[in-house]
Amino acid sequence: MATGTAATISEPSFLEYKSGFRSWFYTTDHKRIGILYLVSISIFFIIAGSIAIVMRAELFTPESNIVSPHTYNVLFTLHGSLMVFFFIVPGISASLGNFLIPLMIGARDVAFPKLNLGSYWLYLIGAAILLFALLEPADTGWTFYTPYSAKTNTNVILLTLGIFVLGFSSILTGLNFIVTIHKMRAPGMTWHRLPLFIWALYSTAILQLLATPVVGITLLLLIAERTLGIGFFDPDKGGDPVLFQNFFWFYSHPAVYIMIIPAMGVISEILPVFSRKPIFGYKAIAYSSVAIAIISFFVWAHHLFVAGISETAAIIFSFLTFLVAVPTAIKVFNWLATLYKGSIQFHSAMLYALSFLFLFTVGGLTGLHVGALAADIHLHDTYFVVAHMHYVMIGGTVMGFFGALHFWYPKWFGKMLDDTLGKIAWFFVFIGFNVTFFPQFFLGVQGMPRRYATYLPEFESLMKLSTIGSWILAIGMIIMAYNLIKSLYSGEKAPDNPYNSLSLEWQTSSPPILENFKEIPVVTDWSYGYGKKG
Amino acid sequence: MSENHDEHITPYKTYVIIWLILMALTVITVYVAREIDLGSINLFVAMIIASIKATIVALFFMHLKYEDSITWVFALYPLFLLSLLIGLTSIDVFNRIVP
Amino acid sequence: MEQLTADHVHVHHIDPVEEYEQSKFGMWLFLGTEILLFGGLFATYAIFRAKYPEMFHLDHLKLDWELGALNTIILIGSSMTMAIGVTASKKGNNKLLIIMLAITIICGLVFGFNKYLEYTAKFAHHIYPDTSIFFSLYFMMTGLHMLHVFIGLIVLLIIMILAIKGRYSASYNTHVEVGGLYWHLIDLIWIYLFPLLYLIG
Amino acid sequence: MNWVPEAASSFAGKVDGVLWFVTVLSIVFFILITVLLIYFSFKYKRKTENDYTPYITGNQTLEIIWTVIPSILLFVIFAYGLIVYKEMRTPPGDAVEVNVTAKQWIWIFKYQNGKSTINELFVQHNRPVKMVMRADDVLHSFFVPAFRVKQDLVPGMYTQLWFNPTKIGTYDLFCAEYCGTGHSQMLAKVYVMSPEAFSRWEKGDEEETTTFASTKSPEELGKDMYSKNGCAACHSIDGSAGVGPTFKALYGKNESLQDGTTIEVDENYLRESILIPQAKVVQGFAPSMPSFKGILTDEEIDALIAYIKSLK
Repeated sequence: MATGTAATISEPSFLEYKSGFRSWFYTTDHKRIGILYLVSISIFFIIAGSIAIVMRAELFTPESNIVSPHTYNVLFTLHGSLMVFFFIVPGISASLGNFLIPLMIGARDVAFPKLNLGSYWLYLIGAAILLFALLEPADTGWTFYTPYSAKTNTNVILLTLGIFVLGFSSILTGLNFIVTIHKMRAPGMTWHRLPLFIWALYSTAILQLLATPVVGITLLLLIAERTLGIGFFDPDKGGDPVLFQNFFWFYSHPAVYIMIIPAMGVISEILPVFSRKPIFGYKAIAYSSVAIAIISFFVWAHHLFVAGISETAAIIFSFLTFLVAVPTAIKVFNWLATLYKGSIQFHSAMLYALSFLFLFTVGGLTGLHVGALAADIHLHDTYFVVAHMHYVMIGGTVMGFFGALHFWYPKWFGKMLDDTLGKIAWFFVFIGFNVTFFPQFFLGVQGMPRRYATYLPEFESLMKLSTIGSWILAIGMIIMAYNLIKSLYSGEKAPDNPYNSLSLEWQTSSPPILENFKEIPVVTDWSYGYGKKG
Repeated sequence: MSENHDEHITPYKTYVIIWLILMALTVITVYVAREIDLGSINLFVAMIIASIKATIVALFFMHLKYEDSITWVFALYPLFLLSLLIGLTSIDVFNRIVP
Repeated sequence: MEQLTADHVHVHHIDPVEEYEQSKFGMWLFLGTEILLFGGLFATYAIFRAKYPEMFHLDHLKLDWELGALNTIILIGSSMTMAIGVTASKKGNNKLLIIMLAITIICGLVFGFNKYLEYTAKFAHHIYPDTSIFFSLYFMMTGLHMLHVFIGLIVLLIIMILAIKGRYSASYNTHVEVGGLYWHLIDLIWIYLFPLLYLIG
Repeated sequence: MNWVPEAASSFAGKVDGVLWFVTVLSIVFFILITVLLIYFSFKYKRKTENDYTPYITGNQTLEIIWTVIPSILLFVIFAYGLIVYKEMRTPPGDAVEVNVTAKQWIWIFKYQNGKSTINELFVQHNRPVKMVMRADDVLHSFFVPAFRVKQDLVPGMYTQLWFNPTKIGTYDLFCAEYCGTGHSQMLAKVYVMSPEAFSRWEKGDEEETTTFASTKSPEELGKDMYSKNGCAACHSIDGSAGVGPTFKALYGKNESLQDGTTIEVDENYLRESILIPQAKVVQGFAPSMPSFKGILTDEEIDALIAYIKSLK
């Protein structure tokens, strides 16, 4: 393990050393920027989540009675865009990644601290543009498919412009992380000693860096189509609407992995600590992250099996899609094996990690249904896809995110969370989530199309069940938010290393001092050396 | 640069030679496209010449020749992705069934 | 791009060599992003050229290839002066660096001016971005490239001001190297745009 | 409750086969993982702070096993899906063609004998049909769950799908690709008819019995036309605002048009608006209504006007 770090340090922590508006919004400290991201994405998560509650309430009955169909369309567009671009893509990567990468690799900051602040400002600019866009919100769905997005009278330009700006925020964050991980590791922190969370964020950063520009130019072309009248996607001008979908998913499929890989990294950190066992198959997990990052570029058109693409393309993409399932399966089995013969502690963070394993498995396995060509034709654009996607995104990413919040909370804020309250919240979240989304698999198989403001009466009972689930989920979230905020004030003071973890971020004070470590640590072993040898 | 930093400094003369080569290639590409006109393989020839030029610029002007392997990886991987974007999209666009 | 080369105010513990290596690597990563940003347009070009070869052939004849060739020569020339500037800076020859940066900037401005002439000539002939797919591509590609030229010029201008202020020496020239990389990329993309649009359409 | 909708096409059962195959495989793996997860969680629950835990870092054999077995299974799923897909995508040579045009937010079907219908697709039992489809404005998607078919309709490009209906009955047709405000109202019915009923319909008798039954008053007929032709997607009958003006108390009302003039809504204006919707657009509404020229007969328009007049 690392040496050279003092357990107790009398210097003020990064939270205390300076206060005031400027000390936050002009900070180049990666930890403060991480907190800024955390607060920002939480705000968008709450907004987008509330929108979802309204949508589910509207769907309680088949008719349209709370909001008009147009408003409903606006709501699901906003829900999707906010959740994807403002919450889940920057989510774990920008907030936890910023906070943890330098701490975990034993550096004092990221490679380009000013650029890091610049990325956050870009995020804010994107958010500000979004606020203007809300004056006349778009109704295109978060995928902005042409020709509808080129024709609708609503404000598509501002929303896409906001996302374009956010894209650059994401690109620069990824760039920063890659350079940091390559060039700033502490002495002795070899690639095969890197925590798996870092491997995950490294893979994510590659995707952020190289997939995002393609959606950037695509949205730019959409804006040009609406303003200058260029016609790459306009059939009346000789363009090809399906080309837009190809370009869009060239980013947006890798983006799914931008969302999920960091959560996989979180799980790889939480499981060994609360099982007190080394992670099983370190190299397999690390390399499968990188493999996913590479293969995920080859599979985008599996979103287009019925969009009018050629059969040849559909067959090739279906095949490649199944390839990307292999590294994912490998990870799940390795996590499971980590539990074997461990000493498992049901901390609230661990509960989220275990429910990740459970829910992500459901999400992953139902991915096989929609990857298989014949089945996808029936399931595409139905609630089955909605359920599958939410099982991966909430059951996977958000569970990982919540787990990370509960796990690293003492490190961020120097306060312990109320673990009992955490477990109660987890219970509601877990039950509520399943009640909301599991019925949607059946709805989808029975043919209920997605993005419907009104629906046929035959779907009513399952839709009602799903809506009731959303209320349970909301209760869980409210309890959790209460716990997170309350503990800031009344939480017990956290020790430096409450879980006896071996990784570097726990070897400094909680919360860490401004420069992270008094002296840069020298790493002599990997951070999963739990258990007794021999 | 400090002592431990063994960096290659390209002499001025190299740049001038490279520039002359690039100029020559520009003339060739214009000449081939406008005067000889090879028809269907015009595109092919023009792209080969452009790629030679781009490689020279990257290797010498941008000093890629002296960079470490990880820089090479990140310089070439985007090109691979670009070919993937063009290639796989073409498989779609040019194989669609017309009923 | 200025931000890429974070200077050592907050992070006083980073030594210039490390910073140089990091910034250079960071810029290479950024160039990868740029390639894929243009990549979307190159892919669009490839697909529509294969789909509408006649349109591309007829429309490309309306472009002024001589002006395009002139711009190619100017831009490649500016790439050379930039490269010479980088070497000059590494050798500690600040005066030569400033001269080379000045020539590079002038070349960039002339390039921009030629583009302005070209665009106005097109508008005078009632050729706009929505005239045809080819011209959509022409305006989007050269427009995005022009945007990069502008950004590059601003970067080089800042570097030149800093050079005049004497910020660079044989031991510290990160900005020059990194700014140079960016400028070469602009050249690199033009090397493809020129034949694709002006010569073989 | 049925897990899957009724299987009413020749390949529906085969698609269900793929679905079941993947589902059963998934359940096997799901149970394997969940049981192990729960078993480990409780078997190895922490007893003391200093529990003994072994230092196990991995196992080459296990890694190979759980790489190779899933890979093989995944390939099998791919191949199975592909085989059925091929059948779903290859229409038999003797399939009857139906032209489908989708526009916001109606389905128009044109048959080889020159007939055309809106939001109602008539097909013959056990005779393969091939849909040759295009969209007029934005993307739509032809989705009949009972037949397990789905295909997007793309403006500027023809797409196709085929099916062989194997059960007589009425089935729902959905638009599955988001297409704007009326997306969830863009529904149609597919009628699978016996050969006798189908040929009667083809000869035109069916239409009389369904739409112009002499027992119905013009208002009632108009009401049928209103719901059949997708008017409801944009025009409400209860006074609430939609994509287009409401039909409630529309007749006799003075509407201000986009060019600033006012017009009293009479029979001629209603008729013109149905046939040439873009001619006089009411202020505050987008000129997005499709023309029903050649789709509705004069009698049908009369009935529709009578219905609108009846909505006071």
